[in-house]
Amino acid sequence: MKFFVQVMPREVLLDSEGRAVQELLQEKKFPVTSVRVGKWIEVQVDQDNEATAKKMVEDLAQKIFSNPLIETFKVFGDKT
Amino acid sequence: MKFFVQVMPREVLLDSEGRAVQELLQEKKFPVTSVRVGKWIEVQVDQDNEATAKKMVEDLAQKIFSNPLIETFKVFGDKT
Amino acid sequence: MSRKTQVGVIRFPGTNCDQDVFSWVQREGLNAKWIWHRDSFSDQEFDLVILPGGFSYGDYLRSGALAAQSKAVESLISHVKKGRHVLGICNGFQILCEAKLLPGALVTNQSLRFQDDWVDVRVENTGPVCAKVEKSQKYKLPIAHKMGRFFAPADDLKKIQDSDQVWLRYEKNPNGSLDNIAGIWNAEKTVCALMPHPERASLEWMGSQDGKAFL
Amino acid sequence: MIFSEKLKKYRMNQSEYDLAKKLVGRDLKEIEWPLFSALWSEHCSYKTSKNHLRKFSYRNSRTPNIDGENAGLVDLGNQERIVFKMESHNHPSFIEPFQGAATGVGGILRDIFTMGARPIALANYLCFGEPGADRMRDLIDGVVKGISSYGNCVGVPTVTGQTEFHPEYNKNILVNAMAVGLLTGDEKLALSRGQTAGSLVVYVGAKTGKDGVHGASMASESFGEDSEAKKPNVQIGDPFYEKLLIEACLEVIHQDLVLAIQDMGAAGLTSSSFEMASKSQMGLELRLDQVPIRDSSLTPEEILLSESQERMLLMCEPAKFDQIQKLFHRWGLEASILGKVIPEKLVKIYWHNELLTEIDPDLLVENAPRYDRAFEIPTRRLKIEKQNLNESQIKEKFLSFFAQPRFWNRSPIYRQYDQRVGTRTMKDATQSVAFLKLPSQRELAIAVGCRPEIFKQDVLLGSYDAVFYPALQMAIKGAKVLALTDCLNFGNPEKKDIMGEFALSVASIAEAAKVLDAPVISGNVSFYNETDQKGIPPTPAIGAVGLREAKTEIPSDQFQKENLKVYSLQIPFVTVESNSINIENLRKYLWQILLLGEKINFASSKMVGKGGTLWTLLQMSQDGVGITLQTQNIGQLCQEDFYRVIVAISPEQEKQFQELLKDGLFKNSFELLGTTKNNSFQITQNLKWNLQELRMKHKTSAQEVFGEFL
Ligand SMILES: Nc1ncnc2c1ncn2[C@@H]1O[C@H](COP(=O)(O)OP(=O)(O)O)[C@@H](O)[C@H]1O
Ligand SMILES: [Mg+2]
Repeated sequence: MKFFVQVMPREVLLDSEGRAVQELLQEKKFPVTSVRVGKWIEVQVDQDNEATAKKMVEDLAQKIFSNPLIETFKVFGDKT
Repeated sequence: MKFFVQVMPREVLLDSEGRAVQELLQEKKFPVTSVRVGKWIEVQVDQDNEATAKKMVEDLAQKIFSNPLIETFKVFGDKT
Repeated sequence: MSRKTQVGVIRFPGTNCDQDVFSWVQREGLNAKWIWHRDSFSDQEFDLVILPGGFSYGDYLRSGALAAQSKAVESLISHVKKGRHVLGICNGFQILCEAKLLPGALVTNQSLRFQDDWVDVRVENTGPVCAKVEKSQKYKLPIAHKMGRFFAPADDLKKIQDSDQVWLRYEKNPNGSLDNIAGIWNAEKTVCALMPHPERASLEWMGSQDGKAFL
Repeated sequence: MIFSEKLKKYRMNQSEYDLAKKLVGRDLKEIEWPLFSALWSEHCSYKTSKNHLRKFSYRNSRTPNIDGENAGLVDLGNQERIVFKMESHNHPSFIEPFQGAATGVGGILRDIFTMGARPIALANYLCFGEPGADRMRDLIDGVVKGISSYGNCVGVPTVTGQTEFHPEYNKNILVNAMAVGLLTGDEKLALSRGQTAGSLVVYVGAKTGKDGVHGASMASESFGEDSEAKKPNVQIGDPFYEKLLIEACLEVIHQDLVLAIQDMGAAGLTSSSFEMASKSQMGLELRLDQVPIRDSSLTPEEILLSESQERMLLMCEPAKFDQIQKLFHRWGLEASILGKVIPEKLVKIYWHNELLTEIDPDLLVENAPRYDRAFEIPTRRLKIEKQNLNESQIKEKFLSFFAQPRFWNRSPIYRQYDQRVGTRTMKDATQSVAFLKLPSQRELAIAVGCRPEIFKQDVLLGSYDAVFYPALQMAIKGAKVLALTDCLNFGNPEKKDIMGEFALSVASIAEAAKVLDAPVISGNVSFYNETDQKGIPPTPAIGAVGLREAKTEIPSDQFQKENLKVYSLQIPFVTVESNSINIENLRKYLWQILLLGEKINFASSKMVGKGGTLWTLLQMSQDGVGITLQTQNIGQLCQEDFYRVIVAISPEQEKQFQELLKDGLFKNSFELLGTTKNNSFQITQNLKWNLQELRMKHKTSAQEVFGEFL
């Protein structure tokens, strides 16, 4: 069973990479007003029960994949 | 107009970050069979024509957000 | 009879300042012992545990995030509960934040680059760890990191400031650290960490000996 | 596939195929094509260079002959031995700068720790094109980040290097990395031979993927129309894994668990297994289906040719395998048995019990073709014209330097490298020579050399200079050069003039090395640095290692104190007066400098380099203490002399210094330039600058590429 975890920096201040890309694009005159860069994590789980699996991925996302001080996360199932 | 770009390490190449995370989770006995780590980029575009905007984001995704030698990307619109 | 201070040095996969720190501890006349990341240790064993710098787990996901999940860090939490001391250096600082033994987080330098520099840090508040370090004094130490920019949400930062948890400040901010912070304490003043490397400034020929005061 | 297409795919020519066929005694089987292709490639076989490289055979008592091993060895005495080598990763870095440079560092490190030596330092030699050239900014930034990310993470300090910018590298950049390793006490030196029949063949490290398949033969061709098609070969490095591999390999070697070990570099498993078999004149059984793979679609051919990173092949007694495996597990790594060593000199390759081929390893290794390519020795000679500039010309020239990439500040490069991990670094990349503290408290010097702008005009002089310049840089710091490594970067050797440049460089470097008693103990050749028929200038980069035993402080490149007397000493190597080259004579001067340094404490010292004396003085003033010149001889201040040394000494030692000079080789060629002074950069009454402003101007000079990272 496959899950996806999206992790985004909480504040603009924390998104150095996003800001750097944004500045670069604006300097090059692209009509881009904002760029934010986060992570996309694909997790393949060996577990039949979808609810249990999702619970585990959410747990991992909260404890390991993201740091709540600086990031937010969302977990998606394969269908969503 | 907002777009999302998902950037993932190319399948055939090594995803060193994914490997490290996967091995740690497996050592900790999580029922996880594979982890892959990529990027998720949100781009806000100042452009009314959706097709033009999307074309531009696809271009950026190819040239700036990803390195086609080692990564693949997908562009999503706000609705998808 | 005073016994020699027992110092444990944790090695994670990817730690690369382990030997440097170990030798430094021995040179300063203390007893050094390795702690392997997969092992637990007793909360009676060490007076001080040091988490050295490096790239534990390759700095993947976020620096320190994966190491914070280790057995050794589980034991470290009990060690801290017993009031025993901990010093984190560079990646050790990052791990302590990820393990929630210290407030805040370390994010990518403003330059988005790895930086190898000499910096001067000023001591703001002292405590029982690294007790030889003197308040208001300046120390010349090298930094070498890509994720050394201290960050904490506004409330947390205020708490850190108000409860004298700021340990060291950069004289000249090299990486965009909030409030020029180079090192902090936990609220109990038993755990401290800094981004610069005192062990790399502990002999005459290294370019500075100011790091000696940190043991 | 028709035969001619096959030749093309495997990058062999008809006569090579005919030779292979003759050796094997029949047409090649499918699986043998990739084997011959890889092992007979220029990159693996040195088929063009081997006959010339014999000139580097000179050895002395410190340098035991262990030719054919992964790196050369120098015995420093006091139970300290070092191994070092330099290697190119030019082609991969041009295709993908970050991964190309990173895996270059990873590869050279494996050459070092495979011998049981702990890597203690990295250096690099980089040649870029004009920053404005197509892709160049990204190439520069990517290469530096790649080196930085890999070296820093594995925990080996990058302590020195050299960076050149020249339009002739616009389409062929050079990325050469050097690594130095240390063996202390009775730590075992590991070799790639020594296995006995019945030993197990063990694969350790990362799993095999499709990355880098055909990499070796690709690096043996020029870039041209179809380089787009070569893209999918990118290798991905993982420094974290390499760090684990270093620790695990050093442990198994030092616990005497392995008989032989070799990294999987170019042409991966093929080259390591065949070379190990050939060197020990024994055979192997190799079960390709036992190779740990990342991707189940891998074919036997791909497994043989994959250049996936961070993998090693070792041989051990069967009884020791369990211990090895346990140790690797401790570091989170796998060890898998691929087969065993057999007495018959045959490599037998199996795929799920099917014998794909059995072949004598010597046919692929020892019997690779050798080419005595035609060459024409270049005769061009540097014409040195004596400058005689007046004040305003000096000013104009000096100020023009700041804008030229050649004069850019390199600190945005080396500040991205961890220069101090390992706590051995005494002198970092702010100095022209890096120094590391050895356990015996002696000091190890490392410098790289090769100035392509000289090679363009004079290959002979350039080659001597590539050796002597770093040797002199060491001498003025009190260190004696001990041994050299090289990375010979050239264009297409099938062209007579290029081959001539190569032949002359090798011969002259070998000659200079012998004169200095500093053997060339290891090296690497990179040909085909050519795009659309246009090649690079000859660029044989040299890595030099030296030793300093003095108890005194190492002279700094920069002035540290006011009121020091600053002298210049001219070595008549190629002088304006006589356009002659005499390297025997040069050695005498080098010794004289070493002797002077034993009697007089040079507070600061630096060799005059690009931009002549004036620019060198500016570099020496970078810490804020500058100079007020007294000399009236300013006409040649911007002349790039071969060679001029600048030293600063205390006024108390001035008299003794002068006497020593008058009694020696420098009696007619020394001069007092001036006195050090805070914040001053004064040439004459009319020609002076605010040093602070000049320093700032220099500091920010590379902004165009590195932004505001100062
Ligand atoms: N690629 C590199 N890697 C590490 N250090 C470098 C590199 N390129 C240049 N350096 C360092 O920068 C310093 C200054 O270089 P350069 O401007 O060429 O002056 P110098 O004439 O002293 O060699 C050198 O001492 C060298 O150690
Ligand atoms: Mg130099």
